Amino acid sequence: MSSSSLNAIIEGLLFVSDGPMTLDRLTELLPDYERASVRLAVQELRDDYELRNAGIHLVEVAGGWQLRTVPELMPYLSRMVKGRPARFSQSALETLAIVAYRQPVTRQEIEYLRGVDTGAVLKTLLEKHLVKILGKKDIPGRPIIYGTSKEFLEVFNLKDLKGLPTLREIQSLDETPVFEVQEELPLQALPPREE
Amino acid sequence: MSSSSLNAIIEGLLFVSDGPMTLDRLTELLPDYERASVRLAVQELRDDYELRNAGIHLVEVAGGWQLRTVPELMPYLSRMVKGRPARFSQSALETLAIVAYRQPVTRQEIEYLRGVDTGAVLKTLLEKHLVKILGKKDIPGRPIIYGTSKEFLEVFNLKDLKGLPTLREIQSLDETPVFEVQEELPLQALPPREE
Amino acid sequence: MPQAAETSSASLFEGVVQGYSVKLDAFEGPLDLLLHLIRKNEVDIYDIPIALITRQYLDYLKLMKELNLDLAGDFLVMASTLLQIKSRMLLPLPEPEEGENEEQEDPRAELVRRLIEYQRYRDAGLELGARELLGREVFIRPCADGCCLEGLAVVDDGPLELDLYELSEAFNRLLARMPTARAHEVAAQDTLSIVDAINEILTRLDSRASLEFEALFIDDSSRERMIVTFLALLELCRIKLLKVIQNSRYGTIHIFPSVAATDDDGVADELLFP
Repeated sequence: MSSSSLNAIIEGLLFVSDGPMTLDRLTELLPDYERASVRLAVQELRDDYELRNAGIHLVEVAGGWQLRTVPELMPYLSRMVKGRPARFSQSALETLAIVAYRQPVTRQEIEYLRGVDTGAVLKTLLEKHLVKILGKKDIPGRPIIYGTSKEFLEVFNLKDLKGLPTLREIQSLDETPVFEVQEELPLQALPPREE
Repeated sequence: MSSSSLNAIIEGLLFVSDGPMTLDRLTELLPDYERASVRLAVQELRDDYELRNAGIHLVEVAGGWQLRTVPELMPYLSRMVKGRPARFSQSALETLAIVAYRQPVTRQEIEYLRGVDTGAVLKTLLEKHLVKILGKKDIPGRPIIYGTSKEFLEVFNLKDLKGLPTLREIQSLDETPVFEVQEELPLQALPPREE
Repeated sequence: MPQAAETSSASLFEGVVQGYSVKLDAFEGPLDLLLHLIRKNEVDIYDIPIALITRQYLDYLKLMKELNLDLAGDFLVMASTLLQIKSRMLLPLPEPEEGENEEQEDPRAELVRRLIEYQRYRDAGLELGARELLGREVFIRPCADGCCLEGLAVVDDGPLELDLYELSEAFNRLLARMPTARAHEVAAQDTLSIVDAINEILTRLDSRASLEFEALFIDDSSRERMIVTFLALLELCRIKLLKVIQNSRYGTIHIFPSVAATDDDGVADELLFP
């Protein structure tokens, strides 16, 4: 026991954890160690896996660390892993992108940006836990506002929301935020949602 | 891909497997490799983990091979299995939903809605401080009246109960919007004017 | 350029039809279709030949109709927007009045903004879809707990992980599997703010024996709030949690809890689990 190195302990903890583990959680589980040592050990462990050209590696995802298989093994593993692989339609990806970049965002805003009804897609994303309800917007009607979840970061292999690819810049367009003009648009065609 | 070593591939396969894997099964999954090479790779992998003094090792159990944490780590891991995020059963969620949306509500009313006994679930919700007792109803039998607690609002990150999504909004995700302009549009009549 | 495109629009349209006859519903929406037409005609998105694009757009809709395909309403809304822009383009610009801002916004400007904004998110979506996805390219351990931890019982006493959507959906499903009459009686929507008011009244009563009726309204400036508080009071009387007593005509109205203060935990166990 006393001989277990910190790296080995952390490796074991990450191995049995059922989700990405934050540095905070690791430090909490290892009261005999400084946070700085834990951080260093995690980084050493990551470099170790990298150097060994192993089949698994340690990645930073959703604000924590997780052991995952390396992408190169996909052809060997997809055969074996049960369940259908994650599939995303273009409409689901579009909607996810809008929620991810513009959160907190209402359904109406998403539909304005996409130009189509998005209820069914949004429901699917909510059911897959990729999108979650953040609360309600403090405007008349108090519409629900949506944002992306931790699972979104996990599935899309993102460290955090800042890790999202940068949106392509809009050149030579004035800076008017899109939603100032929202009223003018034929959104009224949506059924009224009064209580 | 071609560069993935057999050892790495086997490491990945063992990592995603949900039980010990026999040599037969491994060979079957790797049709491009000889059984003898697979056997050798498994042994190399085992020695690798041993030499690294890693937190996990490759052990032969029940006629197959499995990645497991080393026994020395047990004290650390047992610490970890405590304090895992609590997941909610469907019945707990349903009961909580009834209390949230229908409060103030009695146990009888909840059971009328759910159609099953709810005592145990209600007790759990009280213990988790999500539900609280508001008082007793002044009717024969003086049944207890339940409502949601302050902790309930905190867990869901709500300012007040008005922040709960209205059912209508959730239901409207399923509805196809009705477009009133549909009839009016002169689809055939292309404007005659040419530039 | 726009002129050239205009003269050959018929043949271009053939191309559209032929190219997409197999996957006519392949467009995600009107914006997707418009972007396709803009690319197809190789026109500048900042200077859309609106007559040409509108015609091709309407032709496409007509085709869908002829093929009896379900035409999403969103496509029709866009059609009316296009026609509106087109007619505004045909009107001569009014002479700018003295001292008025010289710049008139192009009728197409709003549409261009939307198209470009949409394109950004569509591309971002494609980029997201091309990442190494969990469960598609990369994998984690299937049963993280238990597998190698025989003999250790998992205690889920950690933070609560709850999701608002799941909560609402749970209630929704419950209503769905109930006979309609019963569901209707349950599905009242607007009681939530009243429940807040109920909680507030009960909290304020918590520490004292009674409360004056007027005291409930003193801090409340908003009319809506007053109504909600009053409705809450009525509800509390209805379920007999409160008693409202007025000793004399026009006298002060007092509110009493109709039950003795309850000890939360103790009472729960005793009455729930006898």
